[in-house]
Amino acid sequence: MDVLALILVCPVAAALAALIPSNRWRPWILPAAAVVHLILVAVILLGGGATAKVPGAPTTGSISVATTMAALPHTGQSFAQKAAAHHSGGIIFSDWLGLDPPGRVVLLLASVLFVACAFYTVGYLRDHMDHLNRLFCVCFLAFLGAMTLVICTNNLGLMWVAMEATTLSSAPLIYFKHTKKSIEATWKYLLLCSVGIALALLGSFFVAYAAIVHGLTPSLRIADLLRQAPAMDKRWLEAGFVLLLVGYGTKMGLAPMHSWLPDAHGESPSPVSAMFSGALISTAFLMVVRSQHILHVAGDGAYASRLLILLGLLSMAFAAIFMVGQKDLKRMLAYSSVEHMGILALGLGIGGIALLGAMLHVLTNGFTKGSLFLSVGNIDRAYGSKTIPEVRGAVRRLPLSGTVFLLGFLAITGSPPFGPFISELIILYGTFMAGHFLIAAAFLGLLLIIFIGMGRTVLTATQGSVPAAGRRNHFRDGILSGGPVLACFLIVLLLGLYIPPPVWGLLHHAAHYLEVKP
Amino acid sequence: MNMLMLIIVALGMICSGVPGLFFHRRSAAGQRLGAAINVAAAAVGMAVVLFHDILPMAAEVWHPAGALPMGKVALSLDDLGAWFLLPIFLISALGSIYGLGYWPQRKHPADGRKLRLCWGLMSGAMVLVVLAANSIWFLMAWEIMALSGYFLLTTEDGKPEVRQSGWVYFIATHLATLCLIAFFVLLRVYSGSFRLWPTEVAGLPAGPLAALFLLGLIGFGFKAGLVPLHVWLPAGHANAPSHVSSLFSGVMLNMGIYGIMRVVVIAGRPPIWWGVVLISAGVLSAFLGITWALAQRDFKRLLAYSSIENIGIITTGLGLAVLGLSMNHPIWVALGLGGALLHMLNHSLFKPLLFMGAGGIMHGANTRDMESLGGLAARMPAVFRLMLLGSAAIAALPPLNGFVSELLIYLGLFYTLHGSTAAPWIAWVIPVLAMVGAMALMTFVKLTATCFAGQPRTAAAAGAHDPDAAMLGPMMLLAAACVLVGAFPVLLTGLLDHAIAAWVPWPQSPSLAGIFNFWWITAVAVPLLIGTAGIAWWIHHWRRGVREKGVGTWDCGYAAPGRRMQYSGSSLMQTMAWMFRRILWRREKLPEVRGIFPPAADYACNTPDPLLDRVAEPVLKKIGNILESARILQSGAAQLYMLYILLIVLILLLIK
Amino acid sequence: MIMILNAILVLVILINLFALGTSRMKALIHAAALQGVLLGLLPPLVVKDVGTLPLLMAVMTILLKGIVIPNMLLKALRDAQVKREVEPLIGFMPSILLGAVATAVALALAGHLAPPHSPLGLLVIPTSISMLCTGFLLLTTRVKAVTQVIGFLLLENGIFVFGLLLLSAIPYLVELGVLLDLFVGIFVISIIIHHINRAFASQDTSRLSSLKG
Amino acid sequence: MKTLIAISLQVVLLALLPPLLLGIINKTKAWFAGRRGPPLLQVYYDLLRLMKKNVVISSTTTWVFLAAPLVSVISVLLAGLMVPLGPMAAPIHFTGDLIMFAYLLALGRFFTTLAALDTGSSFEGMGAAREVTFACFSEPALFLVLLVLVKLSGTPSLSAMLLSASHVRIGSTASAALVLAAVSLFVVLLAETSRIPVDDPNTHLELTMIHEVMVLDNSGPLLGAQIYASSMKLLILAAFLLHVVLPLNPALVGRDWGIMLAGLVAVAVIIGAVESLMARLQLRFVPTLLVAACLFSGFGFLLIL
Repeated sequence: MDVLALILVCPVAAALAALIPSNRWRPWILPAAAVVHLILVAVILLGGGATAKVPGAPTTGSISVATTMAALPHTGQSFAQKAAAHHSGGIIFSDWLGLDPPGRVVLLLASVLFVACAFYTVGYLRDHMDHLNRLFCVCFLAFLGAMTLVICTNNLGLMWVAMEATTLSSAPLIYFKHTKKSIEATWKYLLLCSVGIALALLGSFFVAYAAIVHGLTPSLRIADLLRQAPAMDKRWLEAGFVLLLVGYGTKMGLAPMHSWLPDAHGESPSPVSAMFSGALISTAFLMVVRSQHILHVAGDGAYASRLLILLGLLSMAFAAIFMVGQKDLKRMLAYSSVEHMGILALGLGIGGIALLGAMLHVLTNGFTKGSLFLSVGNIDRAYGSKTIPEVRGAVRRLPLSGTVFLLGFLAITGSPPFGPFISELIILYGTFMAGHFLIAAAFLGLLLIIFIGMGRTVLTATQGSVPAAGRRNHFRDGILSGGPVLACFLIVLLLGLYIPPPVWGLLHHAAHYLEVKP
Repeated sequence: MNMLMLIIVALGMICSGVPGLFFHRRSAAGQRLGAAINVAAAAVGMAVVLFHDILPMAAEVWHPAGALPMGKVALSLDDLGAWFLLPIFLISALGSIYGLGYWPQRKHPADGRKLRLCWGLMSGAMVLVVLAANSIWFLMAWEIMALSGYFLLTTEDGKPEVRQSGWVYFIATHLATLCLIAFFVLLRVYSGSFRLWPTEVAGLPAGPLAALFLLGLIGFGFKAGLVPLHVWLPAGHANAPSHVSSLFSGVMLNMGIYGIMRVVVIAGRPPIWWGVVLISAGVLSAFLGITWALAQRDFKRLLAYSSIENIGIITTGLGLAVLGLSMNHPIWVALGLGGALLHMLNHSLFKPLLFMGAGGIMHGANTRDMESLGGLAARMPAVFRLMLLGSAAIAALPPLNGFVSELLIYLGLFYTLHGSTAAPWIAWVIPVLAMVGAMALMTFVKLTATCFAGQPRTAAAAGAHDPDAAMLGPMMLLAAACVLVGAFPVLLTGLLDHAIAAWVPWPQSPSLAGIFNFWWITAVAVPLLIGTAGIAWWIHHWRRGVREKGVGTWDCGYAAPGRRMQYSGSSLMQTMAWMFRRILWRREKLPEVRGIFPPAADYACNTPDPLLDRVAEPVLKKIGNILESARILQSGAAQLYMLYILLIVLILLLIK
Repeated sequence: MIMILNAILVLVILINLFALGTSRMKALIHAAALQGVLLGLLPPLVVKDVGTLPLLMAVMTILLKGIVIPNMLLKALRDAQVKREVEPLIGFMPSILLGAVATAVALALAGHLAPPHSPLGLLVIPTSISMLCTGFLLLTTRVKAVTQVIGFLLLENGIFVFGLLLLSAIPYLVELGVLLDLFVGIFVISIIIHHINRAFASQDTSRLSSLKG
Repeated sequence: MKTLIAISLQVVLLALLPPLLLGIINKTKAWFAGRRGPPLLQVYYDLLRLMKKNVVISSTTTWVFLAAPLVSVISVLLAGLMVPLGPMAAPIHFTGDLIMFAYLLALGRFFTTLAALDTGSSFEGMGAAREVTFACFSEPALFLVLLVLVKLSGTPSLSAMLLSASHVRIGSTASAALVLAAVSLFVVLLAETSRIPVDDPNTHLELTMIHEVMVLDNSGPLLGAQIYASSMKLLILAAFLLHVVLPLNPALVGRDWGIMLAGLVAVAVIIGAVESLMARLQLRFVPTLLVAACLFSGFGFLLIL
């Protein structure tokens, strides 16, 4: 039962970390655990039993957006017809554990990203020897464990428990630096996320209750919910969806529930920020996807789409407002996360081919954010500051991190030839296909504003000459600091130029699964 | 076969800057190697393109194994594309040679390698833009071109003005890219595939077709620098290293034209209003461009604005061709498109020549301000001769190349006067073009005279000297090309006819040679050349006998005419500046002169780009302020954030 | 049976209003504790056959919500030496009124919300809604950290009450998980509050607004 | 054979006639002034004298200064070979030669102005500035005239359209258009050859002159070449004008050569008359005059649309 093993890896590693006495060697438990985690994930994802083939999900070498898009009629419904027989094909339904196709995508992202962050963290903690890092290591692993549980469970209630667990386990991570600002960030993070998550619990209850109302036996297991969805009471279902959307949307950072996000991302250590905006909020998005799936199956997808599109555009607008003239690099990246969560929500709401784009965007956005946050971490360490005008001429000061930061900015704003370009293009294509021309226009317009706002800051930070203050300490790009950055960035570039067939398989599988109406 | 070679060429160009990265930051070897690679690649590419009608050039499509997000790597080349490839190869190669003397690694250890890396990237990407037969692939190449272009413009990113101009370019190019993304996705929606360049959309209703045209026109117009989308162009060209400016002006603007040329035929026979829009945009750009050019003091800004003018002329020709398509006049098509294509090629010959000359001046006198130059003719005779020739060429004077292409466009416009369905209203363009021509002549008289004629106005100018062979060589080559094309245009008619045939959606396309007899141009040009050569010979043998030493210019009785009293460029165009003050919209600081014995007063006047200075920047500032004021939404109070959550729950619950 | 249930629910609602009205934070915490105990009594009342698990649940709930968590908060209160909630963003009288109105509306809608054949009366859903509103009121209008935590507590209680409707559906594992999360959450929060005290020399969260824009 | 004669005749006339026109103009002006004036052939004598003279060249100048007069002679000569002097087509005629014609004149202007600025004298700079500025307004006028002619004749070739212009019936709108075109062409002629009211060829206030001041530093053969070139320009444009107004008919060769010569003389006399009767315009009004010329021919074009 490899999924069980996967879930157990982190607690065990955390326990080990708690036991290791040496402050210097303890961090190495992170990469070790990360690698094991990744191997297990690889086994699960590639293992024959886990991934069932979906007919029409391209598996040959010549997959391409072009061909796939050509294969699809204008609405995504054909997904349904194609994969109807297979909707539960790839999912293990034990009582508690199960891995649905969208979950696979997020799991892959989280695991790979954590490897990068783990190695980075080793170097990072080495620079902060004065702090005791036991709590940090334990919580970081627990955090990963909780996320894995969210992804791998199939019970709405357990998902909620695990999601709240991620909040609690990551709070000490934000607080690592023990500065006034980090306290404030932690406080807001805890309060807002807990409240939001509480709403999500209520939402789950509503969904279960929607069964009772029509005299069905209530349950929180996704499979049962999907089976009963068409027969459930619409009003309670929709109310439940709203609460789930707002609840997990808070965690995901959809505007206007995003308020905790810039603070937390801005103040926490860079590897934590990377995990947050790379993996955590994607996991929250996964929860939104699951909720939307239930509604979609219940035949109420249009309602869900309206709300998702609304919140999506709203998030992009908020991000646009706060990215223009943003002086703090990490807050800027945080708002960019808000923007991209908005894009994901939009893609999910549009449906059809856009779903594929959203699934791809989960990956591309996650890895780009990872490389960006890690490179900003290096800039922060080099300059002792993460705000302009203290940070200038980063490309000269840190040739690797600075350049990756600059290119990563281009990537995240959807410039070819990087990954996000492809995913955003597919989402835009889906939007046009669905005939939402105004939405597409708004989408592009907001992208432009965001590009301008973000570009101003990034170019000021990277170009020009290095101020004297920036030269004081002797931090340079090393293996542990530069390596993970480069790795993430190369993945982003790869996703822009060549997407390995297995990955395409995952994405198509997920998109098909979500379009299914049993 | 050919395609494979071209791909190798493109990759060679893209990588030409890479070896340099591994050499020491002051060693010239990397630079030489890079230039060598670039030149070799360009030579091969040039050969393939020029002789591709000997070797068959089938549109080849590549299917590499594995999943590529952009689908098949579909590359193809038709004769129109081939025509656009020529300047890319030529200027990229010559520019990298020029760089050896102009931007030597040991003088620019900080940014030399970055420059050459992006130079290669941009050149190769432009080749790929032309080869691309799949829109995602096209977008990738396009954006690589645009972004490496940005890093080229901001080579000296230490200087604030460079960063500022680069910033404007950055916004403009991204706006263009977004338009193009929208354009291609729409095209995909209507044509059903990412294949370029489709004519499946022929049957579309007017609405979507208009959307496609406008998106394409704006997206590509930004790159081409059509007014009012030109805002990035002047400052960008002025602040870039000169050979970079020549690559931009001589080649990258063509990519915009290329795109527009492809867009207008997506629908088979275009609607009439497309042609009208193009012609209007063209004439507007030509007129405003030359007016603004005339007013510049910075000679690189002047050249940049004259690029806008030439792009305008090219677009006018293209618009005529489009009208020819929609109104079914083969002659208009042949003359309009032929003139446009030829003028584009010519512009890619004399504009780089002029920019390289400008680089030579900066190399010698180290300033971009014409008013502080003068008397360079005696000090840098080689650059003077080359710039003079370039100026004559760009002022469309026979026997040089600029004249031939403008003649074709004029002739095409004259042909709109008669024929079955004449459209005389088009002909009103002619007098405007004539005025533009006269103003172009004035502009370049101003340029050459103020920089080279008379006596040096400053010590810097007095100490100027000719640059070395690495810089002069490419310029001489370009000058020779200008004369050759000007005197023997017949050499190009074959290629031109092929290009036109590739563009026209008709089964049989009109041939230029059938409409206009290019030998007449040769017939007039050759005597002129011989005459000029004779004069040169005569001067060479006659002048030294008669020149009396120490005889100054006749000063009309005024005993001591100082050097700064020479007629300056500004005074040369003072009348025009006054007449066109509304268009120029300059910023003037008039001196306060009062009383019988007024105190010392000073007068300052500069001519920023009106649209950028008075429209674009204020608007952006305003938007920025609005967004700034919206930031209170995130005031830092957790209670407020809670309220947001509560409110959004209620709102969403109420939405039905 | 239903009678007792309803009686308890009414009591719970009254506690809400009191929580909105009082400015003395000790009293507030005690009220929350009392509410926790009352809620703890509910599950055994609801389920048909009172087995060990429901009893365990009840005990756990009473233990955590009634004793442990309140004590943690009292401790936080002690080392902060704050007695009263001063100048809330909305005064006490208005917040009571708001709470009352919300409860009234909930009760008015009870007919629509409750299922036709509900085993446990009309009162459950309105109660939980009124508790949610109370929680949000405390969270949005009070500035002292502890008060906001109690608001969060009331919010959770409201959800707990709603949970009564589908005790059969929710596995006890989940119930326990929820309780555990709540406990750990409050625990971590009280630690943070402790640090806030140390860093800002006050519990006033309105000072925590340096991160903006 | 006939064409050969015509061509050689044309070349000869083109080469020899120009100074005579200047002579006629001067004579007319003298007659108006009540003087006897210089002999008709005075300009020829002057040119010969200048050819024999030595030249003084400012040490500021470069080869451009020497080349300019000769380039302008060559360019004007070539332009002249495109305008039919008689009833025959000009030696050089092809579709589109009208554009070549205009730009050859521009070539001459380019070099003359450059040479003027080459001396570094502010006075000559002033002249150059005025020359190029006014050209910006005379060019459109010229092209509008060409528009009218092309529209009427239906061919964009100089010889063809000039010869066919004569087939227009008197009194038709076409003839009206022709008249308007002729008027604006006459203004262009005055401007291009820098006569009153645009410029005063024989004032000696440098501040007020255009062409004269540009050649201020030329001496000897160079000055001669300049004078010769400008007089040839006068001849060409006069011939152009005559073709627009006179009904020439290729059938009767002999008569037409006569008419042509008479016409040239007439034009010269008219110019002389204008110069003696009118005052020179203020410089700032010259553009207005040229714009008026544009309007004339533009209106003519409107008439025949």
